[in-house]
Amino acid sequence: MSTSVHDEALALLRDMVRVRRFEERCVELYSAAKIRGFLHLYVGEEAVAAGVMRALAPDDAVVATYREHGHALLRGVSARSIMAEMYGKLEGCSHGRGGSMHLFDVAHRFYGGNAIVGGGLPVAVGLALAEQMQTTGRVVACFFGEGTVAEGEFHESMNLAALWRLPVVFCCENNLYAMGTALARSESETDIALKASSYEMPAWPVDGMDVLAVRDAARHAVEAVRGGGGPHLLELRTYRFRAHSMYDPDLYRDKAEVARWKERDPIPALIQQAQIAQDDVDGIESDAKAEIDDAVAFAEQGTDEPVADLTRFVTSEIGRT
Amino acid sequence: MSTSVHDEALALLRDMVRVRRFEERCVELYSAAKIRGFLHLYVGEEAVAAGVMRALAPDDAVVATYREHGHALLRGVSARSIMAEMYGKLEGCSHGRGGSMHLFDVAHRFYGGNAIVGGGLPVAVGLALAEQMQTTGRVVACFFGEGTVAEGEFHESMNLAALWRLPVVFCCENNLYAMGTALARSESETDIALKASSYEMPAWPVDGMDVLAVRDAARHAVEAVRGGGGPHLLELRTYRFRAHSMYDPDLYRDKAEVARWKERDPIPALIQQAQIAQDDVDGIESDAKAEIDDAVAFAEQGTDEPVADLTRFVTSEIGRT
Amino acid sequence: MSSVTYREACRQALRDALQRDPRVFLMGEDVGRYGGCFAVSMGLLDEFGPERIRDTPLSESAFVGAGIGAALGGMRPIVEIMTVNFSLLALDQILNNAATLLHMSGGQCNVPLVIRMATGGGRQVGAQHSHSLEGWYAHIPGLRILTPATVEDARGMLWPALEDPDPVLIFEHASLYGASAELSDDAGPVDLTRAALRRPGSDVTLVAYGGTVRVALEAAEALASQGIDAEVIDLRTLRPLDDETIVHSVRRTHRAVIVDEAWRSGSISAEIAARIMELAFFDLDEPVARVCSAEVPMPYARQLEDAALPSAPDVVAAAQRVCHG
Amino acid sequence: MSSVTYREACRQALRDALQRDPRVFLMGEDVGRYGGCFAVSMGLLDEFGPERIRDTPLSESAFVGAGIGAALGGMRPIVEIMTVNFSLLALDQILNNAATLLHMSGGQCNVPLVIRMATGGGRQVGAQHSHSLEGWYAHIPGLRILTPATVEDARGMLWPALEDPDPVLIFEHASLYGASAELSDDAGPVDLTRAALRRPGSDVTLVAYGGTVRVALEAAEALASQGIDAEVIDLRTLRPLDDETIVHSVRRTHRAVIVDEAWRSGSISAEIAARIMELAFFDLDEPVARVCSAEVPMPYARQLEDAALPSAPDVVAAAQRVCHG
Ligand SMILES: Cc1ncc(C[n+]2csc(CCOP(=O)(O)OP(=O)(O)O)c2C)c(N)n1
Ligand SMILES: Cc1ncc(C[n+]2csc(CCOP(=O)(O)OP(=O)(O)O)c2C)c(N)n1
Ligand SMILES: [Mg+2]
Ligand SMILES: [Mg+2]
Repeated sequence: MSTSVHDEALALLRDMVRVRRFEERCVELYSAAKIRGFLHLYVGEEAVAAGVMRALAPDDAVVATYREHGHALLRGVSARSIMAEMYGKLEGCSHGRGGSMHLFDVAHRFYGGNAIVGGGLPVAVGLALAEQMQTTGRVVACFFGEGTVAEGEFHESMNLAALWRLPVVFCCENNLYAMGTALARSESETDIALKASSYEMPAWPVDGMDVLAVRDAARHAVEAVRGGGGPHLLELRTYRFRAHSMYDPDLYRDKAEVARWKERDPIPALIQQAQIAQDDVDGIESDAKAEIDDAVAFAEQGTDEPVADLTRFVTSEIGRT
Repeated sequence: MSTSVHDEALALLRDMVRVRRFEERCVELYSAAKIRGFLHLYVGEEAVAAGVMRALAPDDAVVATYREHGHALLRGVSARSIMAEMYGKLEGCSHGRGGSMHLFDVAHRFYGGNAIVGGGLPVAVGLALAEQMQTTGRVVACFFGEGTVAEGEFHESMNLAALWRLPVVFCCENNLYAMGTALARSESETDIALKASSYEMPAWPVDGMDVLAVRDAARHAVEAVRGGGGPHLLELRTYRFRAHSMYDPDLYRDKAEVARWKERDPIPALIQQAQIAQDDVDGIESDAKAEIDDAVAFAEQGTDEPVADLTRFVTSEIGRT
Repeated sequence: MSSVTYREACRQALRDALQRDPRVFLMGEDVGRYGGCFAVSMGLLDEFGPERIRDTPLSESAFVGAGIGAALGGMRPIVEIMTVNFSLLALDQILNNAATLLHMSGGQCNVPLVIRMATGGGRQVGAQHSHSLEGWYAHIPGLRILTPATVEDARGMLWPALEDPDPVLIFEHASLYGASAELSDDAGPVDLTRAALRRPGSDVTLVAYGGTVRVALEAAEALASQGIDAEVIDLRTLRPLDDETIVHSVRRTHRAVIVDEAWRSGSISAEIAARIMELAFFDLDEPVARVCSAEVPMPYARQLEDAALPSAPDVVAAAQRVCHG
Repeated sequence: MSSVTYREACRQALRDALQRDPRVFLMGEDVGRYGGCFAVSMGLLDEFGPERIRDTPLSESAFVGAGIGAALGGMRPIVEIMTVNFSLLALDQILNNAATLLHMSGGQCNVPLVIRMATGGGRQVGAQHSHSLEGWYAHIPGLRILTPATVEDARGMLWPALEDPDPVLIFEHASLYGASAELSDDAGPVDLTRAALRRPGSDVTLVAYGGTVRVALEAAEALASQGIDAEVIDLRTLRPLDDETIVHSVRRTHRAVIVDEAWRSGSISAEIAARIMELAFFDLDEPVARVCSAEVPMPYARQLEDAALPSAPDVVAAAQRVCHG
């Protein structure tokens, strides 16, 4: 393995570990009632965001769902501002107004944090339309789950993007479940990549537990899209190791199934595949811990927005931009 | 040609002529301000409804669109009650409340007359669900245009029907235009039958200007559906000879294109193909004229519903059925 | 009598309906295997099987429309939309089909469909998951809108809703599921037509529904200690509104405060205020007051959400204003 | 000055915006080749090309959402939803995204989007094509709701709507497109913040908007001949409402009638009535009256549709009642 390849593997490992540890800390903080509301974790799926984000340029745009801590973090939104957001503090990336499901950071072109299933897809299509009309050469990455494929907005958005050859990469995170509903109980045809043919859109399935495979597929797709090849769909096959949200008793999955998937945990898989030394792993782990400790400390010292400001952000405070 | 085959051709011709002449009379009546509101004509597309209706049993259900005079008529709803409806009379099949776009006749299991593009599809799926749960062996035929395929409800309905293997035949009337929008400007993939593969649903294209081909395809599909084969999609390739509605100046189509399609008029085509004698044609024509004259006379003598009854039919007058 | 939660009462009502009428079935997202997003239908899949407890794909428009079709086809569907926040995706089916088919067909196509959904804020789930739109839905002719505020109504409203030949929407306030109350073991259907007097009083009428009934009751207690005797009306049904009960009360108290969790402008509180004025103007000593949610998408931060929602102190203050001018 | 139709005024406004700002584009169903369902955008495709006059597939949710995204991405989209009747299919995008993104993002994601749609009844197009929902939309925080009732406003409201950093919905009453009026050749942007006094008067305030303004004006003429001097206010903007102009008038006339084409219950007429009561209760001699549409899906039959809609005689009768008790 060349140095640069090894360095990239290290970087991807760092990405995944940061997300994993961040999510685990969130669980603790939720139990301690520091974080409230809904909390959807990305544990097990880290390779997807890690691989895709590496394929994007800094000024490409990202649209994600309520399960988006990892996407925000790997997009460059600081752990501090994400954690402060989950604490509901003024220093949060959404000013404490959004919470876990609504992380936003326009400076990093991170457009949320959408919690209506399917609701982000048309927005991503529109962002891509803006890029196209302004000939920026930028690309939009849009994340959503396999359960979303049943929504009408998936269909409408795929068609519109393909019809107008818009620069979007649709990243379907197929973790096999939408809350408690298994894919086979929500789709008559469970091959998601195949559905892209209805729109004449290139698409293929990717092993979403293999971060290198995800990165390669995403690079391929992003390049094609940026080159004017029209939208692409990636079906990233993955699994969530934890329940849908903190409210979910997780009664609908076979423990053995979960255990089987955990054997394919993308973090040890990468360590093994890229032969990453334990020292390197330890360094990454301690960096991650330090980063998250710092984020928590930052959030703990965050400011509660005064109640007098309640009705801010309903309409813009500035004039036309 | 055997007698029974010839008889069937005659019957199909009669169906198509009845619709054609009915529609033509509607144009006159619209000009005379007897019919108001929107008026969408089926001229040119008669082979589709004629062929499909022949394949249905009397207790199968039908869901159609705002372009549904022909469907209602061939389903067995009387010309009288349809015409009276367009006159807004109490004797109309919808009590004068619906008008041209909202013909209903539950006795003939004709469930409208839906004027929101795509709005009828979920309802048809639900009717089919009711048939399945009550194991009636009945089938639901659902008509809609190719423009409808872009709507989210098309996608959701196809998936739900296929997932639950419901007894629906989706009849897509591909007349190449949705108002002024040509198929190629609304779908990235213009092969509509192909889209059914996203749902693992059998589908095929049919020459919608050939009433015998439509009938055969519909019989095949209806039999398969009734036999438990799950929903089917027929893409019926046809053309409307007239404008979208009476408001449409029809500026978006090439006159030559319209002329080319008129050469494929399903009525003369059938006369020729089935070698129907001029006498028979004349008889059918005069019967149709008589039927429509009678319908107009009936409508002319219809009753205006008293204004005092305005708020009827907002909630049911009877108790639970 | 036994102590029953609102959630259990909803479940009992479902079980009862499923047992009584073979045409009844439940469908929606995660109602089966998962047991319902709020655990309302937990256990029903085992009891009634997948034909009658149907998990649907994420396709709000299609499965609500399928409920309409199934109702037309002779079934008695109960469609669960997980929460009101997602119901907008099915609004075309609700307004243009469910509420309209009877009329468009000249009386032929009644739609005996029940749609249940969770509603309301207060759980820090943010701007897309905290809507209170039941009063907004009450604008639509052809619908009946129910807002059970008590365990008894959670238990008793479903059956009469299913007996209604026309579409009924039931809004269950998500923060009520855990509330419990004594319920008679043979509790059953309740009358839907009348608002309920939850607390008699003579000085001011507090009008509430769904999630705000307990806010109004709490305020009434606080007011009592200040010598103001508040009457609390639980509307129960938002469409059609029971004008008579409201006006009857206001004629006696001469003052009214409406407590509504919806955004103020265009909320049903406005309709109620307008009707009180239309029907009892000369009985009023003071203008009708409204305590509603702030006109802001729901913020995540606790202190902001608390401030956005109508609270008992807000109601107390409003009642004091109308009582003392 | 020249005589211009409402339709032409809408078109001039579009052309002007497209010329002034390269970020502006129009998209919707049949806005291009067909020239717009109501011929509003006729000719614009030739003038501005298919990049800026975009025909969309029948996908209301996707193209409205795409408008939101394009607005976030630096464009100034004008999305046409053919009629309000189809807007329900896009309501989730409008409410949960367009109106909410700014707030959820803590002020980062303003959505400078304009959505135009035709609204209203009166053309015998039946229950699914005759909705009047602009007042209903006015319930949603984060939206600005415009209802141009005059040729001048049809011409002048679009540009300031595009200048608004937040989403604006413009409702054009379909029955107005053919109406014409004199318009100055250099007519341009109008102020959006104030309601307009369309007719001064001293005995009763008639409050109207969009399609009902001419009904109110017609009623005012009839009332004048009966010795009742009616003032007519055209709200122009339904959110935010210009309380001041309304209250200022009612303080003088002591009587008000609201004329609203929406179904009565939960219409914006209720909000206006409630506000008048809240802000000017002791100035009122009589309860505020409302003349609205009957609460029925729109019937096709002419005489029934006529009866369902608010008419000048209805307004006259209501005004007489509030003036003579
Ligand atoms: C329109 C809508 N319907 C239902 C929900 C409730 N809900 C939230 S997440 C979820 C499951 C989504 O599954 P999927 O798209 O596979 O994403 P995953 O959670 O697996 O990442 C559901 C049903 C919602 N938020 N929006
Ligand atoms: C949801 C919705 N959007 C737009 C319209 C306006 N409209 C009526 S018919 C029509 C074209 C539909 O085309 P298609 O489905 O191909 O059917 P066709 O009219 O060709 O039979 C449109 C856009 C509508 N009625 N409903
Ligand atoms: Mg999933
Ligand atoms: Mg068509």
